[in-house]
Amino acid sequence: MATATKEPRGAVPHPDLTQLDQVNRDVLKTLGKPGLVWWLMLGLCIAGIGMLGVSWGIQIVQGIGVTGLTSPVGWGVYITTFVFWVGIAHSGTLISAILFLFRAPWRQSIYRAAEAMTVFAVMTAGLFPLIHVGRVWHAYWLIPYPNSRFLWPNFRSPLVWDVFAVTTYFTVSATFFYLGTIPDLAAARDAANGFRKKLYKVISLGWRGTDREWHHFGKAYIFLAALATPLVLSVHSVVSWDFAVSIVPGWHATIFAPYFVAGAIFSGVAMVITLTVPIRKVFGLEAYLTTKHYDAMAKLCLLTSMIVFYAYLSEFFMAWYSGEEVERAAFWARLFGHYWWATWIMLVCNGLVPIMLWFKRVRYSIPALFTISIFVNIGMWFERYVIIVTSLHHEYEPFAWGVYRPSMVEMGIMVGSFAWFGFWFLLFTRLIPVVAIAELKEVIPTPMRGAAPAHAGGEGGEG
Amino acid sequence: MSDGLKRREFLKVLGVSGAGAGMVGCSTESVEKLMPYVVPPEEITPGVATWYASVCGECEAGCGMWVRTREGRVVKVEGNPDHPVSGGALCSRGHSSVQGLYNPDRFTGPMARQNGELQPISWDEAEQRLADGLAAAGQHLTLTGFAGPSMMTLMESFARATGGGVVRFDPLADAPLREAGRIAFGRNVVPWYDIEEAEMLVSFGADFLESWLSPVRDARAFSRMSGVDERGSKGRFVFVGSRLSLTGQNADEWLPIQPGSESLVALAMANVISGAGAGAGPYRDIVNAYTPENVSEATGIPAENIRELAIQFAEGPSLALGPGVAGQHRNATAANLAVAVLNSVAGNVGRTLHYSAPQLNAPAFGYSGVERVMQLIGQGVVGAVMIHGSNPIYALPASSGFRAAFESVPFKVSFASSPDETTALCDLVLPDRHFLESWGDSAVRPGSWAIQQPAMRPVPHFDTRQTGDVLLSVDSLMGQDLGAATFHDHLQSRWQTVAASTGTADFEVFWQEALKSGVVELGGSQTGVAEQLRQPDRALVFDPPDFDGPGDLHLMVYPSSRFGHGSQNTNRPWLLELPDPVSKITWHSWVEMHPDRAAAMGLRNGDMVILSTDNGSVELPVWTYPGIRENVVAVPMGGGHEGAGRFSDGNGVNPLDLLPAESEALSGGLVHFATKVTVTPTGERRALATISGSDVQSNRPITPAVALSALTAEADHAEEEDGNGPLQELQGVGGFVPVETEGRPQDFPLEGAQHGEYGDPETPRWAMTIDLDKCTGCSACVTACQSENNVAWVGESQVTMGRDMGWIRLERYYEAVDASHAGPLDVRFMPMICQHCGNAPCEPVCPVYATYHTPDGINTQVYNRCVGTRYCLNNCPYKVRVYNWYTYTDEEPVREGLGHAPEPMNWAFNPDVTVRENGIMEKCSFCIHRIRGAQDRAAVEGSVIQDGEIIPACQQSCPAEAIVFGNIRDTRSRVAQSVESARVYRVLDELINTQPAVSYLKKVTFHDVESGEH
Amino acid sequence: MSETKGILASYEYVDSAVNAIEKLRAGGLKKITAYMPYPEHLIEDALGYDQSPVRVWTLAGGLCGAAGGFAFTAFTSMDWPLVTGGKPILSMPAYVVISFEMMVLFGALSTIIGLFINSRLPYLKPMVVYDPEFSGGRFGVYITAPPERLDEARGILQGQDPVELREDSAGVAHAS
Amino acid sequence: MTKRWIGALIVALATLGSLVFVQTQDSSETQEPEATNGATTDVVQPIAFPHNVHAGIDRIDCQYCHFSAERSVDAGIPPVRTCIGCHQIIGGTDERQQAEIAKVREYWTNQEPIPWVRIYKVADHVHFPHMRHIAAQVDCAECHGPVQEMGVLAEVNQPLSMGWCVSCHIERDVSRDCSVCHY
Repeated sequence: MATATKEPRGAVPHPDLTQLDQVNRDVLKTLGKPGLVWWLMLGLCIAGIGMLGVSWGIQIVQGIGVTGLTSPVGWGVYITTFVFWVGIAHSGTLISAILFLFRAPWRQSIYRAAEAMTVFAVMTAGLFPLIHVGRVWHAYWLIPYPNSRFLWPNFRSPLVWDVFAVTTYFTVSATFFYLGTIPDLAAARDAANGFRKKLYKVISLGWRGTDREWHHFGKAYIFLAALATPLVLSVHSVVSWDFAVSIVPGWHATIFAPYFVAGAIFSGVAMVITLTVPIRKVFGLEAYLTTKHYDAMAKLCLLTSMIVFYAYLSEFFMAWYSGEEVERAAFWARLFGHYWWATWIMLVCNGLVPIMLWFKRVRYSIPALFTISIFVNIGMWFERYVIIVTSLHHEYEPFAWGVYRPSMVEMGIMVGSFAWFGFWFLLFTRLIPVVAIAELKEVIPTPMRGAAPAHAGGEGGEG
Repeated sequence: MSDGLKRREFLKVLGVSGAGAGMVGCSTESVEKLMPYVVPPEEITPGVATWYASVCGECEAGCGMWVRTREGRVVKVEGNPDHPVSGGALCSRGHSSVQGLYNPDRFTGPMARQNGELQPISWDEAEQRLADGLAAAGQHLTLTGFAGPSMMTLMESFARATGGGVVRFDPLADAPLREAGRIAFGRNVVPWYDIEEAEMLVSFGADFLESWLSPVRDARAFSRMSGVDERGSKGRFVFVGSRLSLTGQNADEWLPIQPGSESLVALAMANVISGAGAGAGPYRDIVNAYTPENVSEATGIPAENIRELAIQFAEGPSLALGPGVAGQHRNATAANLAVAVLNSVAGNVGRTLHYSAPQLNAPAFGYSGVERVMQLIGQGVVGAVMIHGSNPIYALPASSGFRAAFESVPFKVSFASSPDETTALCDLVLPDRHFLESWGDSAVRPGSWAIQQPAMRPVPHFDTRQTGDVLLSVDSLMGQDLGAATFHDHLQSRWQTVAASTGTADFEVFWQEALKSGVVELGGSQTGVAEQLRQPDRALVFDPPDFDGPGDLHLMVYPSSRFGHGSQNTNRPWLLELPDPVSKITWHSWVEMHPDRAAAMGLRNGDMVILSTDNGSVELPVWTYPGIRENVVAVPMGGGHEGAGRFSDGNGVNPLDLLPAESEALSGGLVHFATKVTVTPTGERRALATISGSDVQSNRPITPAVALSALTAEADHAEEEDGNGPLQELQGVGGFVPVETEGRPQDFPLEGAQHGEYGDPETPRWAMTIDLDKCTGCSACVTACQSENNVAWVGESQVTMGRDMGWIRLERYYEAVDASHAGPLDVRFMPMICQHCGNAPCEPVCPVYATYHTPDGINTQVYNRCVGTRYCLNNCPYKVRVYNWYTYTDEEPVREGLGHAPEPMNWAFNPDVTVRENGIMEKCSFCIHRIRGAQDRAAVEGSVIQDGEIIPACQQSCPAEAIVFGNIRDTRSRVAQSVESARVYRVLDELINTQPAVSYLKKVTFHDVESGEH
Repeated sequence: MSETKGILASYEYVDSAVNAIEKLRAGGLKKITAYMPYPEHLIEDALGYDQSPVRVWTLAGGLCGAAGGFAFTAFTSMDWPLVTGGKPILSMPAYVVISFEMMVLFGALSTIIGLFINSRLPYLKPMVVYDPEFSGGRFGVYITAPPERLDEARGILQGQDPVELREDSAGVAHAS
Repeated sequence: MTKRWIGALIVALATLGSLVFVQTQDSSETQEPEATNGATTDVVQPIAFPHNVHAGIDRIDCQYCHFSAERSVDAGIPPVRTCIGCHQIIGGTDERQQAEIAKVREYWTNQEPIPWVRIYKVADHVHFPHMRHIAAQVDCAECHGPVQEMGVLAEVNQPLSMGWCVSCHIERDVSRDCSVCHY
């Protein structure tokens, strides 16, 4: 970007890229005619969305009772999946904004896909608060607007915080995403013809890449990044407060905000790996998504995994150390109670499996990383399931203890949400350059005819 | 809510009650019709409730009730405070009578069997057929359950006039008790028990709190006797029996005796008290023979326990209650006699029980009567049988062969108002009116009479006639004359004599007074007569009877506390879904087994087993229960109906099929406890439809108790127990400003909340205290609340999932789970309702203010604002919020087997309370509609609401008088005074600083409570 | 201004573009527009930019958002005071969350607006003085000058041997 | 470019539409669908009862017919006996009136209730105690409009929406606690 300094040549992450316009050629070819595989997957996703629609329809017509939810477990798969998707969203912003501010060298080629993932993940997460309420036709009451009842929402409720946090997060990350794509859309426009040319012409807002455009673009981008960084932390903190501000043993913990943020990045990075590995293969972008990148992401995974696992342990420790009967019972039930299996899946997938990432060979083996990332995704979904369900089923009032079994409808909607996400992501891979063309050019050698001008010497030893 | 007509259904009833039937169903029309009266009844004002005094017809106890009607439509029944039996309270069965009245499965009119099917016919034709049938039959018999005195006399005189006989039959007859009374004192009656007067109570298996004699009155008397008073004295209650019924769970001590050995314990006690029989008069030798040492082996009770018990028993005014029907075995009469002897030697006769003032309403006639009927049928002399107020096909053991005998009768008539197993065999059905629609009377004891009057015009869906009227018109059709045109005349003519006995000149005045108050006390039943024991005139065997049948497990078939003998009135969702007070299981039947025994057989809760005796076999799930002897299994009556209605059919099994059809030799009562049974696991499992998540408190101060000895000590350091001082820091401005309050209920609103309407110190704070030392766990409050607040029933599948909707969850914890041997047994009852916390965790998490705190301190729920996020449910530590997972209140169920309110059941909706729909959270509202109603009245009349003027439904119906409600800001109010008790505590308050408005008074135990708290 | 004309030169190398720009500016020809496939500092520096005013937009938007968010929550709870959970009507800590989110939201949106205004986006006029290669690998320098100085400018541009040089009259570019 | 404008248009319409939806939701939310939306004006009553004659010309007090308004939550619909009390004597001036009054007498002779069509109905979850409003000296007309001028009764000047109730409560500084009306 405008202020991003060049990397010293030694650390160039794309050794086999020399030509600027080669980047355009390589990347823009991904926008070509989709193959059969793509169409099949799209069809699959549309089918999944259909399932989601039907399940939701049944639930609305008959009642929320078609779920397995019951007293005392008032929240289940829906909220679990909601938190899961919000978590997924986070790594996108992390990679695009935070790594940008920290000038991480390996960011450029993956952040576009990660950001797209963010936007679509939030779109998916946004469905679930609507799905899980009993009277969705009144859900708009959570939005503060002047109405004929003189009533406002209750801003003390974390659910209203959620509304604000998630909508803000969506707006900002979508804006951020779009802003970053504008120059590349212009590039696509210049390469394309026919309908696509018209389309890109419109959505690239007539970008020409003049000095003035670049100048302000750079500033705007860096400020958006600066805003998005605290936002991403706040959003998952707010989500964690849905639980932490309650008095449910197993929810009411001060560690939740950082713990959730770390978990979010953990799952998000894993999801980035899961998504980019196929893209890399299908579009032949090995030159762009190099093993160096995956190594870096794996390290990030490892770090966050350790944070998360530490959070697990400290939760159990505090439960024991507090000496508080109810708290202890809740966590004992978590480990050895009715839902022991979920807990152990969580511990294994999020705590033990990532230990393999200590080994360089694993970090540099794409298939291994892919497999591990799948494990992490599963583990993180179960983490939320464990937090929500096991805590609720074993609360203060022993006589009111009960268990919850998800119903087919819930499962259908949960699976459907993945289809909904996949649908958008597939469209993305065909409409928008999956690698940031302009930004990538910053990290490949600048074309120089002679020696650099004297006053530009500070710009790293080019030439 | 979706349907505005549910709550305001009455608009059509206006038309109905104003101008007869016809306007039903306009609720389905798009344009709503207003139906004014033609001629308005003086006493009815639209929107204002009208009350009628009447008598409950659910069981023989005959509780006086007040019937609440709105616009000529019964919406609720409550106890009549002036009545000697109910004393203002009512049991669940009584409350559910409303669902009997509006039961959609009632006969829509008279029916006659044509080519195998019951076809509707006209009343004239029906009565003509009956007349002809009886004329043709020659001799006919009337088999009747209990009925009011006037109805009995009418039936008898009708039988006399038309050449027939009347046989009374009740599956739960107390024949052995009466016979024992005759042998002992020459009085063939059920004595009047003054439990209140006793300080030491011993029940030999008599379930007087649930199914025996008069549960509501006895529960009140018991709670007064056993509840600790301000002087710190408390009556002691010991239960002697093989299984702990609900009554037994209320005992301070349990002697789990060998099946059938009550007489031995009773005689051994008598032996100790009477000095080896010296004081036992004619029973000297018998009593002498049974020393505690002799019997301890046969009873399984150590001698010293019996001795100790006997000494306590001899001390003050005490009372022993004879074996109930549950333990009615082959030597039942002897057992009752033994208890009578015990009472006699302890000097209780004439002090705490009175043969001179017997209970007229106790069920009397046992199985022997039925045996005679079958005999006569067998001889072919009976041409017609009329069934009234009973369901013998269900209520008699299959082995009795009554079905075959009954089928062989040429002309079978039933007066049942709704179909059951017996009407399925009848040739003619003349549906009687529900007791809320009909005239009648009851005599509780000599000199105390009550009138049963119709509280509404007959429900227009059902073309019924009161059997009394039918008999009279049939009688005249047969050319006879019983001196009355209608049953109402007959009733009045009988009451003329009653009036005369009081010496009132103007009968009209007397009659009106009687109707208003609902009860007439003539006095004249003299008590305090100490009868002397007489020489027994019959051979008696006091030893435990032999139990025939295979296996080594004694089968106990006991009356359900929800259904009684359960042959009638089971088709009621409120009762079916009411958790059984002991097992907390709804809808289906179960077999109770001791955990050790079950473990030995590898059985767990919910494992299906087959019980089989020589007489039959049934399949049902196991429920392990520490309150039962290892060699006994127990099954409740009332399940397994066929053709008794859409709700009750197919729920559970009818255990009577396992019993031998045998009457006790001396008295002729049916034996319920006579056979052994084999238990065969089927390998199947089923999820129990229970509301119990756990039977133990897991070291949480949910229901702490205090030992009687420690009670006074506790009073001293009561102050420091109000221990959430440090927690105060946690509230205020989301956690910043400490609030100067001890967090007592009366401290609401909190300092931080002094805004707008909340600042006014004049606003009341509504609060409640529940005395757990009095609560007997009878669950009457649950049904009362359900009836008052339009609480939906949800169906078996939903309860199994944990979605029951009761606003009161009557929790039952075992403190000393090892109750299988003698010693302190501690069952704790906890009516858990919304605690209306000052710091309600549910409130701040609601995104739309659907739940919040009213200025008068109620944690209220605004149904129509609720979006249904269920966050409040998650965050409620007491889990008292219930959620409408489906719409359970439509006329059609959303799904098969879900709760719904078919016509005319939806007439029972309380117009003052919103009917909820799918996706809405609800919970106890402190009966806020009653509060607002009182405030409206007060505002209009310019009066001030007095303490006790507002009574929520639960308090109103509590037989144990355990609940007190009122404005705790008013220091003179009962509730404000009750929280001054040393026993007061608030659930989980010290743990999470919720500061509830509901306070509980700790249960008081005789044994020490370990670790002080629980 | 029909007589004003412009010349568009496109280069393959950054330093040629930079040199051209510096020479032009040195010659007092300052009406320069540079085109680049990615933000190249050498060129930006050559053009001598100072701080972008966009940041002011961000600040203003953020402050408005924060203040507005807090005011709104406070107003709504005073508008119909309802006590929940024994908490006061004005539960400040809760409202901080809302005002924070509003700060971010409005800050971001106003940043975008600031960007569009400052960089004249969206650009709706027909793109004549443009070459598709600029989004690929080439750098462009477009100079507009009064006719009498055009030759001088052309000379400077030619001096860095451009890939292509285009005359432009009244906004209509044609190769020369 | 035109595409962009179309897009903008669509977005604008969408927001507008959702707003309209929300607003309609609000107003319909607090009342019986069939009882409002102006449909009440063209309701045909079984008897063309002219409120303007009874309440206007004859100056009969509202509570003479709506007898329970001052002591009950319901205002009460006059029983046929109340009608006949006067109309035994009063037969009407022109034959149109006579025809209608004849109907009243017919209902009386058949002892049937008159199936009036409901005009005012607050939703099921709203409790409106007439008595308190009478006691607070709220004039009937404040809610029901100038009934004494209405030949055919029509719902006037408000859709019984919550805001309408609340604004009056605020005006008179009486409690607007939710649980005053909703329970």
